[in-house]
Amino acid sequence: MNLSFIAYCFINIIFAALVSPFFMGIVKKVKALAQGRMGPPLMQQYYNLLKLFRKEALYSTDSSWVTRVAPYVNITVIATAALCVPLVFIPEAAYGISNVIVFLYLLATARFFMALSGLDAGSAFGGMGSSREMSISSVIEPVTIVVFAALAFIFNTLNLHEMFRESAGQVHLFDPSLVLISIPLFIVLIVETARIPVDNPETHLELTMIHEAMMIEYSGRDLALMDLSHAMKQTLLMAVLINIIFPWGIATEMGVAGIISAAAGFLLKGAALSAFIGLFESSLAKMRFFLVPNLIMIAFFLSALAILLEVFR
Amino acid sequence: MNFLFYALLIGLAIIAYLAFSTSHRKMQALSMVHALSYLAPAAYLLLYVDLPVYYLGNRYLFIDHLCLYEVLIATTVFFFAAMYSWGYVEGLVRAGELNRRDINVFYLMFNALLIVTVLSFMSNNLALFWIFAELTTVASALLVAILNSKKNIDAALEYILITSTLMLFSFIGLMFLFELSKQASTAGTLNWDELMAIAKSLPPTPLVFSFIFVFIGFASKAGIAPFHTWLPHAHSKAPSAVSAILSGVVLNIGLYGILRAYAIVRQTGAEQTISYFLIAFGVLTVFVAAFTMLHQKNLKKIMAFSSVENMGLMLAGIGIGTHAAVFWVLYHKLAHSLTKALLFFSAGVLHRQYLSNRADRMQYVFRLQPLAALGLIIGAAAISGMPPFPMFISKISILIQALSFSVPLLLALLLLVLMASASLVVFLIRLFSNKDEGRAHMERYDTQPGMEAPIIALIIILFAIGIFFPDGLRSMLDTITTELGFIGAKP
Amino acid sequence: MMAAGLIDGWVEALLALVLVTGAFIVSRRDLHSLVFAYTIQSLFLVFIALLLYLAHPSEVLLSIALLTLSSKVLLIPYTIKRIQKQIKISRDVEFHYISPTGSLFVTILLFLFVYYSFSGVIGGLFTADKISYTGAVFGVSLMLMGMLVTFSRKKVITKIIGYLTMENGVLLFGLFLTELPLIIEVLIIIDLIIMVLLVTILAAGMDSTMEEFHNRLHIFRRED
Amino acid sequence: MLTVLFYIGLLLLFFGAVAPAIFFRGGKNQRRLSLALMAISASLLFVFASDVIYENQEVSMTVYRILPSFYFSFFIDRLSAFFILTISVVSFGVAIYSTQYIEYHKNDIRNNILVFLMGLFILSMLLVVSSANTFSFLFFWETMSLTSFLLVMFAYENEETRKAGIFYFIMTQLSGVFLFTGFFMLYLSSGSFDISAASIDPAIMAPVFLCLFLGFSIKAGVVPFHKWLPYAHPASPSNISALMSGVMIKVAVYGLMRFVIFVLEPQLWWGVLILVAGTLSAILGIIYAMKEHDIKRLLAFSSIENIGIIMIGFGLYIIFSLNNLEDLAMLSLLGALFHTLNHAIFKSLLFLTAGSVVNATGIRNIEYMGGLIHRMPKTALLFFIGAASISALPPLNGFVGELLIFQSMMQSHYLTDTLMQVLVIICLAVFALTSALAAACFVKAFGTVFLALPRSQKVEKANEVGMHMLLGPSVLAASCIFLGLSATWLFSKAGYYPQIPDMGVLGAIMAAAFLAIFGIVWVVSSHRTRDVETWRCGIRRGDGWFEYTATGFSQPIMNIFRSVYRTREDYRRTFFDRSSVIFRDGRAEIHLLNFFEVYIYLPIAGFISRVAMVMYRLHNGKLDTYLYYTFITIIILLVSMRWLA
Repeated sequence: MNLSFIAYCFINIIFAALVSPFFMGIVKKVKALAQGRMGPPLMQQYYNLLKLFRKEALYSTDSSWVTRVAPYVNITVIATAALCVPLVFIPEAAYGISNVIVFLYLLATARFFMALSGLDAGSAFGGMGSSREMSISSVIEPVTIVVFAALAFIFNTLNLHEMFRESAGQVHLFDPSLVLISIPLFIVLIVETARIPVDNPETHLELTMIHEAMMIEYSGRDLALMDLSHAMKQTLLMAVLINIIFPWGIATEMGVAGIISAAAGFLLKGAALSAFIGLFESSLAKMRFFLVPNLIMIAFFLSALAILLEVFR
Repeated sequence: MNFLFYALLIGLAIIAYLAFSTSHRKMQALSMVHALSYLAPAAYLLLYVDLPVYYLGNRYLFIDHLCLYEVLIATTVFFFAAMYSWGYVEGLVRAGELNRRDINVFYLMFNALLIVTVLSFMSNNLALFWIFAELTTVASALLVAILNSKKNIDAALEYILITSTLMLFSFIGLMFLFELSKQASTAGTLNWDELMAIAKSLPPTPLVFSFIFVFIGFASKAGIAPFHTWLPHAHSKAPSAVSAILSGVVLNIGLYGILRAYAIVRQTGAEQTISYFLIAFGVLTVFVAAFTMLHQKNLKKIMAFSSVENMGLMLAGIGIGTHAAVFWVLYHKLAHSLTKALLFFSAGVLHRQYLSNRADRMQYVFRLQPLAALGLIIGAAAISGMPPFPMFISKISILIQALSFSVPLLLALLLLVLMASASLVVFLIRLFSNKDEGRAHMERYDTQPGMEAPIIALIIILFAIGIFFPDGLRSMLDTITTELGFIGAKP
Repeated sequence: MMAAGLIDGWVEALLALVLVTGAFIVSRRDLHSLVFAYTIQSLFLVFIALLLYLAHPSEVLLSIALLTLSSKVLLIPYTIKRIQKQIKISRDVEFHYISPTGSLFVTILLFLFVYYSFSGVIGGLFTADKISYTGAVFGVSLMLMGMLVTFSRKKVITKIIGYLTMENGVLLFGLFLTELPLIIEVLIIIDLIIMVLLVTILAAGMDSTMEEFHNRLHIFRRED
Repeated sequence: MLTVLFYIGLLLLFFGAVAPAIFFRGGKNQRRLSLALMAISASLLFVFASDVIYENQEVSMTVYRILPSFYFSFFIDRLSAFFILTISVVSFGVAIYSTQYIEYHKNDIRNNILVFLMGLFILSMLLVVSSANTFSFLFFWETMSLTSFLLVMFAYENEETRKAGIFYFIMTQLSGVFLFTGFFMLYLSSGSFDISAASIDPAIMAPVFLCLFLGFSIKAGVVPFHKWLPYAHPASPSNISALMSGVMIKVAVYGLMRFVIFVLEPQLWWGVLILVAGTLSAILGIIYAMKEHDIKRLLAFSSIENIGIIMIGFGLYIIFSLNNLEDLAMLSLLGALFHTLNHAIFKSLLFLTAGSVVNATGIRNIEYMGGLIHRMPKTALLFFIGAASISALPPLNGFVGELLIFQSMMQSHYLTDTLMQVLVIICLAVFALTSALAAACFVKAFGTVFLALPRSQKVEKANEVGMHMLLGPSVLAASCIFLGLSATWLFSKAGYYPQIPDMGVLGAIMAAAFLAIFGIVWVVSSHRTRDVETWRCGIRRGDGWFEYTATGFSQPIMNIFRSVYRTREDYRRTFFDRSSVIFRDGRAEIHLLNFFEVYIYLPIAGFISRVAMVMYRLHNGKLDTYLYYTFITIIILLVSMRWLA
């Protein structure tokens, strides 16, 4: 392992961990503003996490090691997944870890553990959450894969780093395929991060909820880890979208200046996208659960279209 | 040199003695000796004497390789059946199914059947063969009828009337053949060897006519559909020792006749027609048997139909008529006889236990009669052509020859054979998984060593010949096939 | 030595009579008359054999005539009558698959079938000897008529008469077609007699009690 | 030297198998000895196989000639050795597991028979993959079918075993029919039984391929020939299910690979056929698994899915190699093979642990399970590893196999034919769906079996199984982890350098991240914990039925895919009056239909049964009828005589 790779590991993971709550905060703030409220301060997410870390953890007597291990595994795999998606600079070599499939399956691993932890305590809510999460993730999976396959077709590589590098090197504002892809990619982002219209992240005891239901038994540091990993996941998916559609500014080699400017750039782009997500959420109503596949079909259709475009080009 | 011939005299002496004997054990032992008295000289002849050997003035009797092979198979089955009778027949008597007074009729007919069977194989003359074949019907029908049940008489009557009615057509055919042979050699002949010699000069068209008539009768002896109808009834009603003989020996007589007759036709221009004809009947037979087996409820009947199926397969093999096909048909015959003997012996044990052949009457078979259950399972596996049993290799080879004939034939045979073995398996599964709490404490029927020994011996033999194929056997089968004039690549 | 033409005429007449008896057997219900018809039929066969002997003297024909006379005209009808008395059946009323009038019609059809198939296949062999050809056709037709009886009647004893008719058909066929070696002929006839006797015994078993049947089986056995 | 190892392995296995048949009254210790012999032989064969693979050797031998043309000869190249390796790993685990598992039955003789048949079963599988000619292939193939059939019938008393046995027998025999046909065509074309590409008539290539494809697909359980798997697996003892699902269906895969790659000359449509069949199996298999509540049937359906994945890889191999894309072809074949090994290992692991659960609780329906993680913690952990592996979670082995196949599919833009590209993309989407559903399915399986509260008395009383029953699966679980982490290294040792992530590095990073995060959290956060009750909306200590059951869990997916699950609705209504106006009583039922069974298998079976009934009735036992048949036949023969002659 070379030094630059190790540095990349640290920088990327820590940066992702640091900015994620911020983006969450922006989404919340924008939604609150859209609803005519003040909303929480932008830094509220950080305070929440700190508070949770200090609190005691409660465990159900019916639960097992799955509940106890899941938060750590979750954050671990999301952190590992963060290596696939460079936020600020793209390292030279990455031992092939930046493979899109590794990225997707790391996210799947997090989901797997989360779903199990939902079932572990024997609460009806948790089970419901797990069940719905796994169902939704199953149907979104083909879309995700096809979206990334389209990317692979366009960039002629399976390596996210190389995709980003190539995308950063080009000046293409309106590559039709990319525009087409950005829509399903955005839908994937919405679905994967459990947002309206698929899920409602605000509620805790509605029958409609998915993601929050799974975490209903968590508290204290475990909840903090879960929340953090969720936020990081959102950041990573956003980063994919950003780096493909608006790649300008990302550093393609290691250097302090480049990194700092890239970080600032990413922060800005991320904030903008978060704001957009917040507006998007505010403008839609929660869908009925069994209508979600329709939404996903739209995404699939668009991504398939993108592929066909590439194939017949 | 003339050992086998003298053995026939011994046989006659034994029969004469049996007519006046009273000791059951002695009769049974003598029957075994009788079978051995053919088996041993046959083996000797095989090893040390140049064949064929002719007997009697007009060469009416002879021994060639095919005859010897058939005699060996037949006497082996007879030997085991005689051994099996020790205990089995006594059991029949105890259960009141057989009158004690009829025991020596049983053994008399048993030995008479043995001697006429051997004589039928030894007949060099087609007419003589026909006569002895008829006599085997008489003797075996009596063996079927001997039990104290009207159904047995019914079965025996069915057996006699169907076969002998159809055998009359054979007789027409062979008279016609005799007349035809006069055109080739002035005196006219029905001797196998002479017919083979003049076969090429026989006119094909009338020969077809003659062959079809001859075929009808022999087919009924061999259980070829639609002339097989006597067979399931007779097999299922007969005492199991006799069923084994019916299936393992008597059917072979018919097939032997067809094979000999076809060997003659094969030399002439009628060969193509008859080949198609035999294959058609073979496939029809397998079809009828395979489909009838599915809904059978009677253990011995399903085995009888399995015999029909195998006869059909062999007939198709003969019809294909390449060297390899006939070679493997002959081997299949050996394997089939032994396997069927095993199956019927096992079924006999179960019949003693449950006093019925119906599958739904048999419960807890594994607990009550483990050896018979084992025999049934191994027998069924063997008859379905599973390795390492001998029928695996013969089935494969016959089917390869079927493919060399045509693809549809292969597929038809394969699917029908599959159907048959599936039916058998379905049946056995039902049989073994029967449960009836009311009969949970049924008393075990105590099998005699005489009934167990043949089952064990046959299991061992089946395993052995499935894996070991002695050179002697191969060269013998090769010789037979060549003698019969079937040409082609040797296996 | 009679003239060959005259003999042929007689033989043809007898053949026709044989077929008439065959038709009679096919359609009658009364057992006594069935046996009678059979006896007459066998007698006609004896006459035919003797006539043929006159035309072509050979010991085989003569011995066939003698054997037929002793077995089929005398022994077998006698046995059947005895059995018949024993089992007290005098009529076989039921017909299967075919009615008495229908069977007469089928008889004609059978004759045509046989004629048709023989003329195509083996007609060429008999160009010189027309009477043999007719005899062969009549023989096979008679056989098939006998077979008609075996499956259309219910009682075993009637079936036996059908079988015997078939045998007569074979005999007829043999008389006209070929001459087998004497020993074979003799053996075959003995064989057939054994067969018929056995069937008759078994048939009686079907209709009498088991006890009687087993007693009858012991004709092979010394008395004790 | 190498050959000797092979021979010794086989001999040990043979003795281990045959001893219980000869000394059939022997007790527990004798069986243990037999199983130990099997385990030793498995390890010897493992060494042998890995040597062949890594040294890239070829071993060939002729062992015994029944007849000059019928002989047993063996040829072991890397492909064979790979399957020998697979078999030996699985049978090692199973042998250890069995020492304890089979003793649940107290009947000595029966257990001896089980050991005997199991040994023969393993032996025949080994010899099938080593066979150098079609005769020995068929010989051992049929032995394999026979022994496995008898093993399926082991619990012959049960009603469902009956059905399973019949189904299994017919399907294996049907597979045999096609194999026989294919092999015979090869034989007639080349004149010998040898498995080689020499002198095969190009005209018979396609029919031979079709025959072999059908034959092997039936045995492998490819949709629509898959129906025997969900019957046979639950019916047989779990160690046997592990062998059947883990290895036996792979032997069919071996057969297909051997003949398509080494003997025939593939054409593009073969690849397409295999790819499409594989995709269909994968998706339908997992969709059916989702609705299944019988743990072993669920695993059986999942096997269908995985066979589908292997077929996808193999189909891609053919397509790519015919397009001269050597790298991609290698990648997909490697994926197919590696997935074969992986599936063998984790599926047998799952079957073994499922067997432990079934034995400990006495039930197979997961609706009634739950909470076993507290009662059988070790088994739970082992099952968890299996489930994680089969759900393709990195860095376990299941992930690597799917990764390889995904990669090759996502690079299908190298194909020149656009239609082919579109096909591959469609398959890719379906494959992705499959893979996600598999994860959902195993979340359901693990969650409802092990997590939360028990839902029946029997489960509450369950106890952890004995040491051997943990040891056997542990070996397999360890292999899952090892194969996952060392995959890249193993490939490079064998001489393959696919462009995949370095799994070792990935594993190391994950481990490091885990430790680091754990450490940070340990330092930063509070350590206080408190045990509380699960919140159930105020109801205290509800019973297990409060939680999400298997039915509940799969309901959303069932709803989404309701067009795939055919349902039949039955309404039965009674009325007070004749004109059906005044309603009295009613009953509505919704049945899930087994699509293939209802629309394909049953109609065929029904037709055959009807024909058979007609044939049966024709044999009515009446002499007159029989004579009538013969009469008619003779008349027909007479009339057709002119035509015949």
